[in-house]
Amino acid sequence: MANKNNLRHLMFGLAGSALLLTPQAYANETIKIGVMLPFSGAYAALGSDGRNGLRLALKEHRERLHGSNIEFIEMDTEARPERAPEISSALLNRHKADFIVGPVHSGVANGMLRTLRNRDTIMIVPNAGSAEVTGALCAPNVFRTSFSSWQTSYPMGQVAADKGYKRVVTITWNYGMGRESVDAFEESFTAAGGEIIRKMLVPFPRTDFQSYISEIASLQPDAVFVFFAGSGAVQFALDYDALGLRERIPLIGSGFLTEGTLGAQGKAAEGLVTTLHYADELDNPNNVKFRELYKSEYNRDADLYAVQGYDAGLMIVEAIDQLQGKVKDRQAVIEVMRNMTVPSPRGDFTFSKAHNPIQNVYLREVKDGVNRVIDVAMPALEDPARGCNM
Amino acid sequence: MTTSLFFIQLINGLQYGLLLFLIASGLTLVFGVMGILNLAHGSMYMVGAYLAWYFFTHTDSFLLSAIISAVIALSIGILVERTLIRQLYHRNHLDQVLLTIGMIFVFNALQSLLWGNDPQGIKVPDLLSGSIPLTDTLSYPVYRIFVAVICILLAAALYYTINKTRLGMLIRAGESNREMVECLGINISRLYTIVFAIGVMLAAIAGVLSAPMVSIVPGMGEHVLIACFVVVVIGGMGSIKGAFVAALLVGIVDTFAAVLLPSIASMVVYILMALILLVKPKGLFSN
Amino acid sequence: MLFQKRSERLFIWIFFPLMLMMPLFLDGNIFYINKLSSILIFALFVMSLDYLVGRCGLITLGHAMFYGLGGYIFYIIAPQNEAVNFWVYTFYICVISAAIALIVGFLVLRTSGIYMIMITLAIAQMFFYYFSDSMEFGGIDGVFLYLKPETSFLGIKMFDLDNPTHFYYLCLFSLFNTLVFFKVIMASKFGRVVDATRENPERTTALGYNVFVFRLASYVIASALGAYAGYLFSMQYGFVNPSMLSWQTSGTALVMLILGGMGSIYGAILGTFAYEGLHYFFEHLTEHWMLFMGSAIILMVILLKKGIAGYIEKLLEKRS
Amino acid sequence: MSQVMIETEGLCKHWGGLKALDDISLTFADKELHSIVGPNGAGKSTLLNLLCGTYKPTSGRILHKNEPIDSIKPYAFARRGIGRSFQKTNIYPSATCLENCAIAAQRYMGGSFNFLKPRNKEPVLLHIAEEALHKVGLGHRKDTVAAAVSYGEQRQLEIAMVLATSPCVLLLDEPMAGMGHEESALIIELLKQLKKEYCIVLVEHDMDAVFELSDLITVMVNGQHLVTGTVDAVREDPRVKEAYLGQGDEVY
Repeated sequence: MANKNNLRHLMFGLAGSALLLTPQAYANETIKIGVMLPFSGAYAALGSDGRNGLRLALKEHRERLHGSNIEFIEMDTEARPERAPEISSALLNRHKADFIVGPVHSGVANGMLRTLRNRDTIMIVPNAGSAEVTGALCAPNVFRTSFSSWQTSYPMGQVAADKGYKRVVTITWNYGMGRESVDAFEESFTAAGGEIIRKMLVPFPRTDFQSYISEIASLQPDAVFVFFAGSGAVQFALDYDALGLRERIPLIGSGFLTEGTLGAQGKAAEGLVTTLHYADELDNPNNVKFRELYKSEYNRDADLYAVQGYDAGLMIVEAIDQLQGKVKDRQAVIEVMRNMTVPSPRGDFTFSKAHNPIQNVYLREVKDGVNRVIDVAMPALEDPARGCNM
Repeated sequence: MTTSLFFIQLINGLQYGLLLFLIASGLTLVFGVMGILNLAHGSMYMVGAYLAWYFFTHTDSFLLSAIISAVIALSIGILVERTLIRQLYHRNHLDQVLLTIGMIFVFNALQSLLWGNDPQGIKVPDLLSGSIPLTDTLSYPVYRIFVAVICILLAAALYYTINKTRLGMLIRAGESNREMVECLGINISRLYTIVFAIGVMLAAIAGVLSAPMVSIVPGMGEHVLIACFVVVVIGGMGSIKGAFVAALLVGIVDTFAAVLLPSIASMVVYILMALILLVKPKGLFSN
Repeated sequence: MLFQKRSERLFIWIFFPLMLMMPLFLDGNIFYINKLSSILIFALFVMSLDYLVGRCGLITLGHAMFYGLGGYIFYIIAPQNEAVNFWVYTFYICVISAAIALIVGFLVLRTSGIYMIMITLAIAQMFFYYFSDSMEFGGIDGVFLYLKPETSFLGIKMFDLDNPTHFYYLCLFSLFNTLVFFKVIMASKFGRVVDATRENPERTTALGYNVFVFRLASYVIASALGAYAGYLFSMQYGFVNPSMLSWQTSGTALVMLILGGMGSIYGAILGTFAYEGLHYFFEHLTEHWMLFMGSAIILMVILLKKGIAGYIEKLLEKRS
Repeated sequence: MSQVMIETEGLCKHWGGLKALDDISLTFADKELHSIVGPNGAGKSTLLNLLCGTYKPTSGRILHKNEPIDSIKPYAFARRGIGRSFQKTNIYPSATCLENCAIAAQRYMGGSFNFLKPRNKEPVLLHIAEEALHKVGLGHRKDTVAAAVSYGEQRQLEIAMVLATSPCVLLLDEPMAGMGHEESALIIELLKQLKKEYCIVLVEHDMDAVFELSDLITVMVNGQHLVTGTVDAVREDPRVKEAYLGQGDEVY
C-alpha cells in the first residue's frame, strides 16, 4: 500500500536525506545526483515514481559504478515554477551535483534551464515534455529521457486520418504542453486532409469540464482529440463518460490521458485510443525484467514515470561505467551520453542532435483497465527540434 | 448557442452551483455564528472525498462509506474545535487565517502519508449509474441529478434547522449577540463545538458526494476553497440564504463564461464578485 | 533619534553588520549568497506588507499581486535585447504600480475588515488569472528576462548584477533603505495620522482627517515597494511566473509577518528568516515537511501572540 | 444674544420607519452653553451625531455661520471648527496624552502629508497640544499613555483633544457620564471657563450640572422638540415634568 511506503520514506527522511548506496571503504569518488521532483502537491505521485525508477537503475547496476559513492540529494519542487531557479541553483552551486535529474512539470523545467544551461553539471529531464527543452532552449549539457509534446501527439493525427475521421474537436488546458500537443496533432491531421472544427482551451488547472463537453456534443464531431494529464485526464474521462459521449464520439489523445490514471478512471477509460512512447504491457525482455524488479523493490506497479526515471539512471550508470567513475569531465560525459543507446524498457533508443530520444511511439487502446499496444504508430520518431541551434 | 444547448448549460451551471453551495454552507455557517474564517475548509472537502474512497474500497458500499465518513468528519470537527479553534475566539481574523493555513499544511501532509499521491476514483453506485438521454449525443447521468437533489434537500434541512428549531434559534441569536446567548444561560462553547463540527461535516459530505464524479487527488481542496470564498462573500458572510443564491449565480456564470468567454473564463467570477462588492460592500444578503 | 526602541537598535546593529560580512563567511558560495538574496528580497516584500497590516491596520490577502506585477511590468516595459538602467526602471516600476495601486486602493479601501481581506483576494486572483491565461505573457509557464539591467548612476557603475555577490549587496542595500524609509515615514507627521487611523478611525474622522485619503496614500506606498521587491526577484533569476501573484504567496507573506511580529519594523525580517529557516530545515529532514511546517505554524499562532519580535521585546523589558 | 453659530431647520432623521428625530429647528449661539436634555431615546445623541456629520439628515438643513453644511463629508465638519467628544470614551489608548492632543492639533496646523518631518520636532504644535492639556488640568499627565490614566482623566482628555483642534463649536456628549462627584465638579468648573470662549452644545444626564451650567436648555421627547428656554423657564414648565414622569425617569 502507498501509505506504508510513505511511512517508510518518512523514516528514511528522518534518518537523513542523503542516502549512501555503496558505502565501501575503498570508494574512490562520490558522485552526486541531484533530484528535483515534486514530492508534494498534485504531481507528487509522478515525482516519487520517477525517483524510484532512478534509484532502481543505480541499485541494479551497482557493480558497474567502479566503486563510486552515489549520493542522492532530493529536493521537493512542489511543482512551483518560481522555486525552480532557487532549488536548481542549490544543487548546482551548493551541492555541486554532477547530475541533476528533474523535473516533472514543464514550467519548472523552464526555470531550471535558466540556471543549468551550459553550466558545470548534466541535466537529465525525466518527464517535462515542453518543446523548448530540446528546442529553443536546448544545450549540450541538457538531455531528456522522456518525450517532446510533439512526439506524443503528432502520430495521432495520422492515426485519426487513417481511421477516417474528417472533423475533429481538440480540447486541452491553456498552457504550453497542451497547446504544443494540440498543434502537433493538427499538423499531421490537417496534412492528411482532416479538419479541426473547434479548438477549445480550458484555463489551467480547471477540472470542471461539463460545460465544454456539452458544447462538444452539440458540435457532433467525428472524434475528439485531447491533451490532459493527471487529475485533468481523470476528470475529463469521467465527465466524458458520464455525459454519454464515450459511446458516441471517439475520444483520442496523447497517451497521458490514460497513463497512471486508469485506476481512478475505471470503466470511463475503456476504449480510449492514445499514442505514447511506452505502454505497461510492452512485450520486450527489458520491460518484463524492469517491471518485476520494480514491483519487488517498491511493492507497486511501475509506470511511465518510473521508466523515464529508470532510463535517466541507466544513462548515468552507462556514463560512469564508460568513464570509469571520472564524471567531472563534463565534456566527456556529454560525448558518451549523446552517442549512447539506452536499453530502455520502452525499447532501445538513441538521442537526436538536440538530445531528445529517437523512439517508437505506440498506438494503444484501453481494454479491461489496461493500455494494450495495438501497433507502432510511428517507429523511431525524431522530434523536429525547432529553434535548436545545436 | 441553440436553445437546447442553452438549457443543458443552465442545468450544468445549476448542478455545479448546488455542489458549491453544499461546500460553502459550512464555511458561511461557521463564520456567521462563530466569526471564524476557516481557510482549512477546503481540506475537509478533500478529506471527505478520500475517506469515501478509502472506505468504499474496503466495504464496497457507498452508503456505508458515506455514513462512516460523515461520522469521522464530525469527530474531526469536534476535535479541531476543542483543541485549536477554541484558542482563537478572542483573537483577530489574521490569527485565524494563519492557524487555518497551518491546518491546510497538516491535512495535506496527512493525506499524502495515509493515502499516497496517486489519483483515485470510485465508481458510481449501481443503483444510480444510469443516465437520461437529453439529445442525440448527450445524456445526463442519474447520479448527478441525485447529488443535485441531495444538495437541495440539505439546503432545505439547513433552512428548517435554522428557522424552526431550538438549535437554529440559538444559532441566530449567537450571530446577532454573543453575550445575550451567554446571559440566557446557554453553554455557548458547546454551541460553537456543534456548529463547527456541522460545518466540517457539510464540507466532508460534499467531498463524499463528489467522490464518484471527480478525480480524488492531492490539492483538490484548495481549488474549491477559493470558489467557496467567492460564494460566501457574494452572498454575504454568514448568510445561508445568501450562500445559496450566490452559489447558483456563480455556478451559472462560471459555466457560461467557460464557453462564451473562453479567454477570460477564470476571471469572470472574480469580476462578478468585485462588481457586487462595489455596489453592496457586504454582499447580497448581509445582516 | 530615529530608532528609539532598544530592541530596534539592537537588531539593526546586529543584523546589518552581520549581513554585510556574510559574503566573507560564505566564501563565494553562490548558492548561499543567492538564497540569502532571495530571502532579503522577500523580507522587503513582507516589510511592505507589515506597513499595511501592522501600521495601517489594513489586512490584505492580495498583496502578492504587486509582487507579481513588479516582475510583469518590468517584462512588459523593458526592451528584450538591450540592458536597461536599473535606477530608471526602478522609478518606472514604482510609478506604474503606484498608479495601479491608486485605482485598486480606491476600490478596496471602501471596505474594511474581513471584507477587505476578501476583495483584495478577489482582485489579486483576477490579475493572477489574467497573467496565467494570457498567451503573450507565457501563461502559467511564465516568461524569461534574458538581460540584467546595468546599474550606472551618474556615470558610475555601482553593481554588476550578473555577479551574485553584487546582487546580494543590492538586495541588502534595498532592504536597509526600505527599513529606514518606513521608519522615517512612521516617525513623521504623516505617520502620526497613520497611527491615528489604525488605532481609532472614527475618532480620527471626528478630528477632521479624511481617513480614506491617508489609507489610500499608505496603500500606494506599500504597493509600490511590494512591486519593487517583485522587480528584484524577477531580476535575480530572470524569471517571472504567475505564481508570484497567487494567494499562496500572499498567505506565506502573512504567515512570515505574524511569525516575526507585526508592527515592529524588524519583525518582517525576523519572520522571513525564521520561516525560510524552518522550511529549509524541515524540507531536508523529510519529504513530508508540510506536516512539521504546518504544526510549527499552528503552535506559533497559539503560543507566540506577538511573534518573535514581541517575544524579544518582552525579554528586553524584563532585563531592564 | 450673540452671534448664531449653528442653526438647524426642520431637521429629521429616520431609521427605516422609526423617526429618531422629527422636525427639529434650533439655534446655537456663540459663547453660550446650550444643553439638550430628555429621557432615553429622546434623540439627543442622534441630534449630536447629525450636528457633527456622523449621520446624514433624512431631511432638513444644518447651517454653520449661515452656510448649509448638511451635505459635506463627515471629516469636513471638524475642519469648520465643529469639534465633538463622544459618549463612550473615544481616544487613542496606546498613545500618550500629549500625542492624543498633538494628533488633534496637527489637523489644523497642517503638514499631515509631510513624510519626512519628524512628528516630535515641531515645538509650536506640541505647545498647542500641551496647552490644551493644561486647560483641562491634565498637564501633569502629558507623557502617560492614555490607556493608563483614570476614567475621569480620559474624559478630560477627550475634551482636551477637541480643544486642541481649535474649534469654534464644542459638541459634548455626556462628558460627565460615569464620573464620581469630585471628577464631575472638575468638569463643571472647566465648562464654566470654556463657555466664555466657545459655543457649546451639551448633552448630559446629570441635571444638577445642566442647571448649573446652561444658558439655554432644550428638552426633547421621542425625537421631538418639547421646549427651549432658560434654566428657570424649563424648571417650571409643567410639560417637562410630565414628560419625565411619564417616562418613569428619575431626574429630580
